[in-house]
Amino acid sequence: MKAGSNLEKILEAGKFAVTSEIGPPKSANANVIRKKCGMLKGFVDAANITDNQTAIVRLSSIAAANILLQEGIEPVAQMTVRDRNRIAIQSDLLGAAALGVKNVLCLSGDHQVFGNHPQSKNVFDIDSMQLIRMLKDMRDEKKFECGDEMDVEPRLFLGAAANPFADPFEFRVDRLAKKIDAGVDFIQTQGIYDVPRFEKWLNEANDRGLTEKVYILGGVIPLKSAGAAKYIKNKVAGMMVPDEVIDRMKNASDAKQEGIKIAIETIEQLKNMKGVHGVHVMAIEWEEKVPEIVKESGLLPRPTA
Amino acid sequence: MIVGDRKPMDEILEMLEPYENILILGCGTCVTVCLSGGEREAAILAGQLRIWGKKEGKNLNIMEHTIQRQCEKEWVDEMRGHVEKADVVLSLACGVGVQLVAEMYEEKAIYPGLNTTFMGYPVVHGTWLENCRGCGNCVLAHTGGVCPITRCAKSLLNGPCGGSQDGKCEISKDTECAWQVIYERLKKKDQLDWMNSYQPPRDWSTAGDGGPRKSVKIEEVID
Amino acid sequence: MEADEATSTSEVPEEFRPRIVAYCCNYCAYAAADLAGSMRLSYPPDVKVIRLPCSGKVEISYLLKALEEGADGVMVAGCMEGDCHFMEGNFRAKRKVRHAKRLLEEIGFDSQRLEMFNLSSAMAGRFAEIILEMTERIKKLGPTPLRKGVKD
Amino acid sequence: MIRSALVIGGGIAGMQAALNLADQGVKVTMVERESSIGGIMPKLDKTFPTLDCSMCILSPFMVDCSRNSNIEIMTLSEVDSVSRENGRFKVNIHTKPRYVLLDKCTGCGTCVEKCPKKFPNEFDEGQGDRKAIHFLFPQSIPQAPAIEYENCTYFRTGKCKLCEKFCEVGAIDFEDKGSTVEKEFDSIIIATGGQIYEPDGRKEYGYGEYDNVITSLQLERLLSASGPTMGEVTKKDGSHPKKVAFINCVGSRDEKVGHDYCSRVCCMYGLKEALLLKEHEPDAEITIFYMDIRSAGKGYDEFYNKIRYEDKIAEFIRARPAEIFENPNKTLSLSYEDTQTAEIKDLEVDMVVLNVAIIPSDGTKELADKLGVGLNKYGFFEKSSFSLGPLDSSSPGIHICGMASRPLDITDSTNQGIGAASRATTDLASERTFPPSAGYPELETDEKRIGVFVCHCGKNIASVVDVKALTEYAKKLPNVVYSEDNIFSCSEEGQRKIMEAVKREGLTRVVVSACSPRTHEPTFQAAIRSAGLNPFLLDMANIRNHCSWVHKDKAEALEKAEILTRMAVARVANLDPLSKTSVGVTQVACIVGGGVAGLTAARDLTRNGYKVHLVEKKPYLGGRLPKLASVYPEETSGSELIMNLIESADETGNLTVYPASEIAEVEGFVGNFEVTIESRDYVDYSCDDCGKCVDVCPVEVDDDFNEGLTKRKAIFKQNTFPDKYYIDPETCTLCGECVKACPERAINLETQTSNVSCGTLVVATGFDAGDPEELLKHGFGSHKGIVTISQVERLLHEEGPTGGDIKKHVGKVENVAVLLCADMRWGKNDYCSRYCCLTGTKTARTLKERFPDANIFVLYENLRTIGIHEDLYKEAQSMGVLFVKYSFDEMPKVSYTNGLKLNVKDQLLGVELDLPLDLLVLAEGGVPVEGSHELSKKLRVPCSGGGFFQEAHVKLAPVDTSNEGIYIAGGVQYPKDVADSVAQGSAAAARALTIITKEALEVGGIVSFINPELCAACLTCIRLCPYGAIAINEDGVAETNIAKCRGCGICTTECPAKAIELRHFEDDQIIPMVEQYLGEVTNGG
Repeated sequence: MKAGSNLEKILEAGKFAVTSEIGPPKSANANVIRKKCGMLKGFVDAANITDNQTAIVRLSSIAAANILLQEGIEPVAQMTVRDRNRIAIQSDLLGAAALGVKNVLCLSGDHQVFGNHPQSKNVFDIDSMQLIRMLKDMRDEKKFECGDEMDVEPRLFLGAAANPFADPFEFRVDRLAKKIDAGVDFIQTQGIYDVPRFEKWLNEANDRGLTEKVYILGGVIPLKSAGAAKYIKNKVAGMMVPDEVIDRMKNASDAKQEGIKIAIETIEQLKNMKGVHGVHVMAIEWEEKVPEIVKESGLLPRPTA
Repeated sequence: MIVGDRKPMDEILEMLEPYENILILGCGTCVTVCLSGGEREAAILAGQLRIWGKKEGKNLNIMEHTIQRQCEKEWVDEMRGHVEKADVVLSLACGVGVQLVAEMYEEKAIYPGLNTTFMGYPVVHGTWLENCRGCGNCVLAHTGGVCPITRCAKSLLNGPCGGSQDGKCEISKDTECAWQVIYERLKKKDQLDWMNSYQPPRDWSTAGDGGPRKSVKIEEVID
Repeated sequence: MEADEATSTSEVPEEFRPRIVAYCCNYCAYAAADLAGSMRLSYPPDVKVIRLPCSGKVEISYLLKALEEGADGVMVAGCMEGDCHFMEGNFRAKRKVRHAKRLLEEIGFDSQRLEMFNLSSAMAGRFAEIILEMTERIKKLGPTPLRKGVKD
Repeated sequence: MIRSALVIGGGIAGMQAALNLADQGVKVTMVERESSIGGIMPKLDKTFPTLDCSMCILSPFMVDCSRNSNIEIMTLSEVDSVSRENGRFKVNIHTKPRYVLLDKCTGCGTCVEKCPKKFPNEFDEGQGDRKAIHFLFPQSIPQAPAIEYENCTYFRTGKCKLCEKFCEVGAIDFEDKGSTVEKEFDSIIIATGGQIYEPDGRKEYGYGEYDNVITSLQLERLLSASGPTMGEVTKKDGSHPKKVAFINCVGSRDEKVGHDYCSRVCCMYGLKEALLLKEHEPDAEITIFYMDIRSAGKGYDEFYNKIRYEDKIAEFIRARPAEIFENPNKTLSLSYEDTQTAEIKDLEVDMVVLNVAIIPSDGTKELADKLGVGLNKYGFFEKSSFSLGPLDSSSPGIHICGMASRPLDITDSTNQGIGAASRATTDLASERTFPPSAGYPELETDEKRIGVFVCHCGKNIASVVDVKALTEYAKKLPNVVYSEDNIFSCSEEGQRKIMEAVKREGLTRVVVSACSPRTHEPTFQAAIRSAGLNPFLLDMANIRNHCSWVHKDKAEALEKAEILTRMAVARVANLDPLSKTSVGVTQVACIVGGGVAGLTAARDLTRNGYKVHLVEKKPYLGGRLPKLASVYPEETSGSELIMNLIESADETGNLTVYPASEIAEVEGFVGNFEVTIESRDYVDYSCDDCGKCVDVCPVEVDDDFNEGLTKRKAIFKQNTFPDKYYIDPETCTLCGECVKACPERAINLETQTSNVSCGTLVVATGFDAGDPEELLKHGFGSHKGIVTISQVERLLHEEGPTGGDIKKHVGKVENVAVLLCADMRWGKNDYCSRYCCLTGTKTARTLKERFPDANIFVLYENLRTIGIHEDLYKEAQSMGVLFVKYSFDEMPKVSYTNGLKLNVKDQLLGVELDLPLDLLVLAEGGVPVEGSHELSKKLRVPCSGGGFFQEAHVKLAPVDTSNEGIYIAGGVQYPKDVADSVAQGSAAAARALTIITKEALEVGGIVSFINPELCAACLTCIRLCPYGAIAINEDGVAETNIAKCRGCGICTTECPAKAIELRHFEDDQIIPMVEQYLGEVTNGG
């Protein structure tokens, strides 16, 4: 065991994992998080806490993770390299580990031009790849990035993102291989709508034996409306929504229900794919629907590790 | 070259408000070539200021002069006569030039007329693109001659992030993804190895994060 | 002055005769002005034409200089778009005038005192119309604020 | 003996011929029967498809004609009689009285103003008025009026003479009896043009009877800003039309009136007028009645599509209205059968415009008789051969251009006019003559002694501006040491006085306050030059056109005249003496491309006595022509025609051919180009035709000469020039087997590089027939029966793969369809290739001839057998070829899996046809040849969108390019038929002759100058110069090539270091004008 987290244990046991995501509030209101915890408890193996997603200031991911621990849900703390240099990151994650956080998702982070402080200075001292390696070295070598040694290391189960829908497509499997090389333990992918493209990526990863070296959790984002689908397709860099999906949303009598249905269908497909070890359901500001999706996908009850 | 853009007029007028004898000082190298601070721009700005002065009922004496380079002491020294006639010098040089002029004419009010923007080249006439940040540790040998430090919005070193799509960067559809370009170039040259292997964190101390930089050619310096 | 001459406006004091500089392309606007003469078209005398080989020869500093010297208005007249004798000089002129207007606006000077027109050498009537249009516009704007003299 | 030519007709074709003759050292007499040259163009508002102002683009050419010392213009003149003596022509020219003496008249126009009588203006097509004494149009050349005898009060009543009374120079001569002179010429060019059909033969349209039925030319005058309504389109009652119908083909394609040819231009001018009408009257509803829309030409189909489908300017109805009735309220009712719906319908409109035909101009028959040349069946001048002699009459030494021989648009009239200028100078022994350079005196002193000369222009200026006061005012201006006034400064006396004053007063600079520098600057420049002063030390104040003629208030006018004079004085004080310098010319031409256009140019140039280097990419000459079984309408084989051309050029000894060669590099500029040629002509002329090489060659490829119907080796031979074996370098693997097998050792597989110096280049690289990608969509290549027209030509050719028996290829020929627009206009290639309707119809006709019992269909979208090719259409139709109109929305569908079949919806009958076929002929269009873009870059000549080379001006400079000295001809500019390619070949030759007939070119004068001290080498000027005239020199700074600079001044305004000045328009010559206008007047000097 690298960290001994619930998520790690479930994956190690060869069971199909389910994670979800909680967005912290744009305030100091801890109750928002507690309420969302209530919705998810018992339905997911762990929940990600986003780190100032889309560069909009929110309650700190590590602080939120601590609230999750209090509420009895295992957190996956997200950590971007946008806002902190290597000093701050190492320091924050030592703190997180000390609080009992056992999973970290290493990310580059959305560029701040999208957020509510576009005039801010970004950091990008290291990139997400280097973040993985740095945390692995801290955990396995008990070394800081600079090479200095420590006595108690942070035991963290290391995650990273993969996006089969970004370009250049040919490089996406190479990049997965690089992340594995850097020391990643699990991958959560970008939301999947274009299943054939995802399969193409996965098949190549399978062929190269990569899926045996890392756990892959397929990302699923339920759609709320045809408009949202079109927005994601046209405006969100690195995401793809096929026209068939948009048409289904457009033609549905109850668009929200259709979105849930599509998500469930996608999970059904993911369950049967070689090399997929779980799903990551990102119901953005729609956490209440996660239990339904998990249930309808036949993923209940969640195993105890 | 060093690229600059003329400062907003409000800011210029605010700087010049207290003065009557104004010297607009053009620079004949980078900012001439990037069409922001050469003889022509100095003349245009001077024309504008004269109209402004007359409109405001001020009795302004606007002088224009352009020297070869404001970043060299000898050139800056040569225009002493012009500077002496002025109460204020509005330099259209890059920040380097403005500082040297300020240093050599400490007693005068020396103000910048430009915002120095970046180092780059003209893609087409009238449009410049930033392509070097002077980080002090060049990686171009590995990246197909495309600088990821400058041209990747996140200065990534290990390939494109998940926001790269259709060759464009996530920050805007007008910005190309540097890593897409790098990938294509390296693929063509069959040199993807570097990009496919893990690149460790950089040493940013050469990039100015280690404090103001200095370059000494020891072979040129007599101690 | 004859009663039918369309130069008098009611709002502006009779004595204000604007001074307008017109930079004209030799191939179109200047030729149209010549033709307007041949056709004895009548227009106000307040515009003085400076002949240039191409409207693309207009420099921003020429435009500013005229205003600085106290012109009440400045105009540039080039060939119809796509018809430039020198391929695209009139487009360059158009950009320059547009830029010069921005330069004037940022110092709080009314950029309506500067305008670009396009016409062909056969458009004598249009030339007269343009002159009238510009004269009227400047009369409405009144004398240039630069001729008020130096305040103390 | 001095070389001389007579050009009959002063329209655009005649002017182009005259200018190009004069510019190659030929003395030209231009005879024009109207009182001004210009022809039809001055009547037009704008020209299609670029909507250039017609007068704007024409005027410089007219002025050039009047200023060229090699051109004598004889207006109001006609050829009386012609005889031949010792190979030269003796011609009597009769000039009718103008009653205005050209040597005295200053063109001031006072007489016109004073003339009391008004008559309908013929120039405005009877709309509006003009005086009995009048200028034909304001810009007329010569700039003098003429008295119309029939309408003059004096001639009718013996009283009046007001014009004489008011003319201050005594230019009116009521005793003028006209004159007849005899002149000798080496050659004659007929450029008498055509005229519009007056539609009184179509009574049912009520032209001349109904108020608001007008001709297209009348509408053109109404649209024109200088027309009778100053550009307002009005009905007879003065109101604006809200509903307008255009009727196409009035008098064209119409056997009833005896003009069954297509007039070629009316579809396009109709579209243009509809567009302009819509601009004038945005609310107008426009309907266009048409048969076919024949928008066949560069940019024409795009123009049509934009008007019809994008901007939806008008409704298009395929019909020919039977009759028009005028309603009591003067609106008009049209009845017509919509041929696409077969319904009889009515339409009520306010105005009907008849798009009338072009017919031979009056007097054509009489002139033909005098010249001893024939007329064709339509009454136009007959050419020696339609395709290969489009500019020659059957009588040697007499050439024809423009609409004298058939209806043509301005572009083609120009092509022919220029081309005639090279035809008219071939095979002559007489000498060329050029005016000597006038010289550019230097200025010996820095002293500014300015003289101001104020002109009264009779009463034109003096009646409004107080000339005496202005003269006195000028005396007080800075640096002015002398001023005087003259009644007419431009008169001989006026000029003499200026010259005397320059000498007497020691003037170093001169201002003439008079009229426009655009018309008179050269006059006064010449005057001060004769007085020893540099001609550039002159400025003019335009106190007539810009002052006395447009202002009535005398005080205001004087004030303005004073300011204009003051400004001119300020400028002239800072002017510098300029000079032009001579650059020697390499009197050799290089032609790229050995097809029919290139070979025509080669023939004309070599037969003018100049060396020609001919570079051809293929190993043999001839281009597409030698492949053709016959060339319409000659019915001669293509190879025979080509061999005639080659022999005609070759026998002069001036031709060097580089087969299998390409241009590697072109350096230099007009007059002196350096061309590097790479040749892969591996087999030399010691080849004795044994053919052993072919046996051993291991490379077998599709034979492109047989359009891929057969195979050939990489070493091969065709029945064209040169008569030897050759290797196709593109497919040869350089294996060397042939070298070993050749008993004559004639083969050497090395690439040869030649460097050639020349003064000019002609690019004639042609076009490629057929876009394979598009043809595939019709199953080309999938079935034996699906062939292209080029393949049919080979299959019908006696020397082709089937010995001329097409049945050997397809078995039987009982059912045939020819699909027009197979690869053009509906898919990737959105333009019309212009020639394929002709070749497609020709193929259908030929097949019908061979197989009279076969069912032959021609499928067309718009049938564009333009001009007299309409004959071909009618002939095919009468033989039983069936024409089926299809629509691009319902493209004919080809199937070939179970026998060849074609399904097409007949748009006129509305039925679907299922045609079983033996043969489907795809009429392929023309696409740019491979490598066009690379060649265009090497030559620095831009390509237009599609990849065809861009001409300098689509109408009036169709063979010039933006790179002076490089000319284009034939398919490289746009796909065209043989006749048009040949005409352009000659035109390019004529343009080339204007360079290489001269020993030196004068360059410089008003050009840009870059101060090397200030140049930052930023490249801005280099990037922005429209002519590529600036480059970085050896010193690392920008420098203007004065031979390429055209003096626009764009570089000067963009240089960020202000390092560039345009001579004669320098900042210190412009800014003082502003200062003098606006600043305090400085007195004294």
